[in-house]
Amino acid sequence: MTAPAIEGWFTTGADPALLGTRCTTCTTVFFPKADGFCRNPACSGETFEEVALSRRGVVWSYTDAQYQPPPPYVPATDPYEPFALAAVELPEGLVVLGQVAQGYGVADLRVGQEAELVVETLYTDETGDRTIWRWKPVVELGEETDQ
Amino acid sequence: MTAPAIEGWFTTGADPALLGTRCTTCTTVFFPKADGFCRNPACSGETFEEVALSRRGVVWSYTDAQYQPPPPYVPATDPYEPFALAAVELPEGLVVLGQVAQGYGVADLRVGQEAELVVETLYTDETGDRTIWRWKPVVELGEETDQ
Amino acid sequence: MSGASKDVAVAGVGMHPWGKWGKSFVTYGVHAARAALADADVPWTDVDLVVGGETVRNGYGGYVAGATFAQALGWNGARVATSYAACATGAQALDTARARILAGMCEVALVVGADTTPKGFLAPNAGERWDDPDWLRFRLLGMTNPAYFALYARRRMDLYGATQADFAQVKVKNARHGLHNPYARYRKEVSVDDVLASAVVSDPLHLLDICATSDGAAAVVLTSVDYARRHGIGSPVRVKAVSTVTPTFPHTVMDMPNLSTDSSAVTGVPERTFKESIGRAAYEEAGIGPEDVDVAEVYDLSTALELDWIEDLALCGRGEAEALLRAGDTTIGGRIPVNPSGGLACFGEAVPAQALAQVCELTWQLRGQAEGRQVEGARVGITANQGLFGHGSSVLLAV
Amino acid sequence: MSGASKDVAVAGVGMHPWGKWGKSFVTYGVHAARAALADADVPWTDVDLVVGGETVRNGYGGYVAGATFAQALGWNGARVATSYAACATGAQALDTARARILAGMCEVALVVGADTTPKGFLAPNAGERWDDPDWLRFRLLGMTNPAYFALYARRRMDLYGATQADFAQVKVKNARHGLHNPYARYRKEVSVDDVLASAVVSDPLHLLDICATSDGAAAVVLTSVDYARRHGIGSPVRVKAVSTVTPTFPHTVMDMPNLSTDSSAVTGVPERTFKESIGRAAYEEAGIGPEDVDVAEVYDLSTALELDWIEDLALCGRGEAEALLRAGDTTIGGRIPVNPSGGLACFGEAVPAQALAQVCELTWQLRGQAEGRQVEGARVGITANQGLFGHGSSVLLAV
Ligand SMILES: [Zn+2]
Ligand SMILES: [Zn+2]
Repeated sequence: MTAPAIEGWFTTGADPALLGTRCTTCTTVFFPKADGFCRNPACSGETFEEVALSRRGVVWSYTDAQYQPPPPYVPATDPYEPFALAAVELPEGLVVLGQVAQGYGVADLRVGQEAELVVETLYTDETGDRTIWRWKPVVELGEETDQ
Repeated sequence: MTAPAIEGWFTTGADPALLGTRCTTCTTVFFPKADGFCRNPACSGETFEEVALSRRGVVWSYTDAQYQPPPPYVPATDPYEPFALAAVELPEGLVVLGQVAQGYGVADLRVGQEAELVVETLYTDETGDRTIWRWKPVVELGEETDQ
Repeated sequence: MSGASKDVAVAGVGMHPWGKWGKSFVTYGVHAARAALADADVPWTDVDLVVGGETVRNGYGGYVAGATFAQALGWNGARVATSYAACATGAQALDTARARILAGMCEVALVVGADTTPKGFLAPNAGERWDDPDWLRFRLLGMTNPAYFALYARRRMDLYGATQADFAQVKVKNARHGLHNPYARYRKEVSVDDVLASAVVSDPLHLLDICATSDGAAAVVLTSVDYARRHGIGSPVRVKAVSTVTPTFPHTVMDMPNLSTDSSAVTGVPERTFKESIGRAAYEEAGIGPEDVDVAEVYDLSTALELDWIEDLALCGRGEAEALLRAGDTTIGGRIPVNPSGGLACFGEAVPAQALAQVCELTWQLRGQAEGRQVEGARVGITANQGLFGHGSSVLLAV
Repeated sequence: MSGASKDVAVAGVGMHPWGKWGKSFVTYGVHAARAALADADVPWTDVDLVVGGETVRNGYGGYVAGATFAQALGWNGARVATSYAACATGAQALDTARARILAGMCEVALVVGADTTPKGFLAPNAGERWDDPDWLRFRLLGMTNPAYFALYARRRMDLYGATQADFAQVKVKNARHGLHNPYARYRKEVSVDDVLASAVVSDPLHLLDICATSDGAAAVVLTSVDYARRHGIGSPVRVKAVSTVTPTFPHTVMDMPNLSTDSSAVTGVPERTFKESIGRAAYEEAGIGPEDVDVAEVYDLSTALELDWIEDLALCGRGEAEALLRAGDTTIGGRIPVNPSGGLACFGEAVPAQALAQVCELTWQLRGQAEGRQVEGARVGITANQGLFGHGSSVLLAV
């Protein structure tokens, strides 16, 4: 059975999106979801509504993991295969980290470039595939290649 | 094979004794062994010699453990059997905790009473008996009973 | 430095009810912080220092409690600090805030302590640690916390003629004190027979002689006396002293989690025991004596320890606490009420919050707001507690 | 409060050499403490406050580091405190001591930080912790510490034209600086080619761009200026400022170990980033500007981070640090030498000791005692570091 690696952080349909919360008092958006108290110091709000974040943003920076990270990271393959990471700034005014979509590496990235959210398999355990959000570089028209 | 539950803290011969250290500068005695730096604030000594402590002292206070202590305590028996504990003041001017010798309980103890060090089995593991120091009440002449 | 200029004002206090709520310590802490800010009528954005009492059992967020609370309340650019001192943590955090205010480095400080405690016995972390006394005392001796409390209790019996019924009477008194305290976890009368009928944990102490562990939180807003005045608080409760002294070598009283004491053979025994020196330092710093104290909140990890503390704080002579207790002097309405909040007996222990909860209670007492448990006319209050490894604290408050 | 009265004196400093010695952090800490006391020519029995920098990986003794050091040096009845603030721990401990001195609550304070570090990658404790970002970043993203450093490095490349050779040059410079530092762990020249030939850990950073973890200790004796004068220290190095500010919401720069930043959509972006505000607060408190700084010790967790810090401290404009580096301005003998000690590149990181080690180095520099690495005529020095969870610090020293 395919299931998210973490519950309630993103949707998994055709146009997947991150799920945050919005303070009903000051409208500030939080991801991961805030609960309890609003973290805007000028706001004493304590109620939040779920909100799907924009699926596209702009690359703030990027890197990769050339060595296998230590646990609790669960390697997807044996032997280990390096993957790229990106921090992407969304129109909501926040930056969200994510792994980069399969098939893309740091050579495909650039600060300021557009990226789009996709959902892919992070690792597979005894119950099936565990999925995660990832950032996929938006390649300009004419440069598109088949991944 | 019988061996101490902790290395170098006590001797195990006919007249067992706790092993401490004595600062060679100010002669203050420490148990457990001090090393590195003397803890007398007026002394800057850094060398120590091993010293056997007095085998007899005076009960400072006492209690028992009516419930099985949590790990890393290793129960000696299953089901658990309560044991007594005593803090004994030695002529060296320090108080040392210990379990009370087998066969004695809080009813046999009194603040100010004399106690003597014995070595008994704390628990038994796959390599054999693990021994520990214990305090045995010194019963006045005529009251001695065979333990 | 003149007496007056050493004061800081307690502008607000707040708590989260003690209990087992199953929530994060952050939730409790922010709740208490907001309550204290509301009590002080100070906006969060005025706070220029946040001091957190660390909790060591709640992941990284607990290690950096000050920053965790500051972030949860909303980063406002304030200075931040996190203190740890075992059971004295809250008082240390308070002292850190006080020092910065007195140094002119800060005007409004928020001090917060909160804990989420695991169920069951407090036991050391997993793993073999042959150089850690806190591990060795379990491994070599099976020495639990109640066993240490029991050593102190037994000494009172053998030296001063205390009885198990006396210890039980402390519980009876504190249970009655806490009946109307909305922050207390246990609000139920207890009889001497109830205590004596509960299981003996470590002779001579019964289950009901020993405090539980709880989730809980407490917060204090400290300000300069100047800020309080400008803010319309003319005669605030004032912190007159915070004692955070360490022992003087040789420390000759058996202390949890040690297996032995220092030796006094070479240097002689210090004039005062460590616990006596804690209160003494507070009195000296405040220029206030034990005879001026109207109310005390002391750390009753066990019933018998309350009796020790009464003497350690010089509220009576050594060996006289049972007489005080029996005469009703330590009950609300008596000469020197002790633990009008209900104490740990009614709260259970929440390490980083406890010393601050004592300050909250005394603040309510000195303001005359301790509904249902008010010590009439209280103007001077003192707290006391002791942590592991040479930590202890005493806070002296006056209005 | 006048400028002069906000000063405290650095009466003595001391360190234990950094390395992997396999001993207890207590041994390192006491060694450093005794060295600092000897440097100050102050007897331990004069110390009336001990502040420990907490280490969270060394059992209970590490949680109560202040008390652990006080006991190891011999209980002398001093006040005690323990601070934790991740990488800023040492500076927080220093500030706690400074505040008590400025408040008139203490004359001689001993501040100690020491660590024994585990081998290998720094990874979170065992267990599943689905509400702890420090656990989630590994589990969901495989985001290690070097990966965060690499994000910052890559931004310099894409925005300011930095190259991997520039980053390597920082390492070359710092390795040369540390050659004659008796406390440094690595004392060996490194070439740009050495760095570029080392394995890439997280693009664009090579193994030699990233600092190791070390055992180490540093200690500082702080006194009132009055005590220093009475003690015959006429013109001591003075602590002019300690900045321990938190971020201002929204904190919009991606910060270890978070998975995201705050949103700026509602409130707008603050005037300064968190790291810019750290230095700014120190300059404001000291009444000293970046143009007055002669030498800086900054937290080079990676080579590229040193370049960020130079700009964050306003020692040059944004995006200009590579030009400074290439011109040799940040080398000893240049306009504004950075990390004359050799920095983390030569020391490796020992969390609770690091911020104090920076103060030790600047003290030697400002006294003219930094043999083999002296910044000639240095009179003003600044430090900077950043911890997790909104912690950071900057200490400004002057003679
Ligand atoms: Zn809001
Ligand atoms: Zn000595």
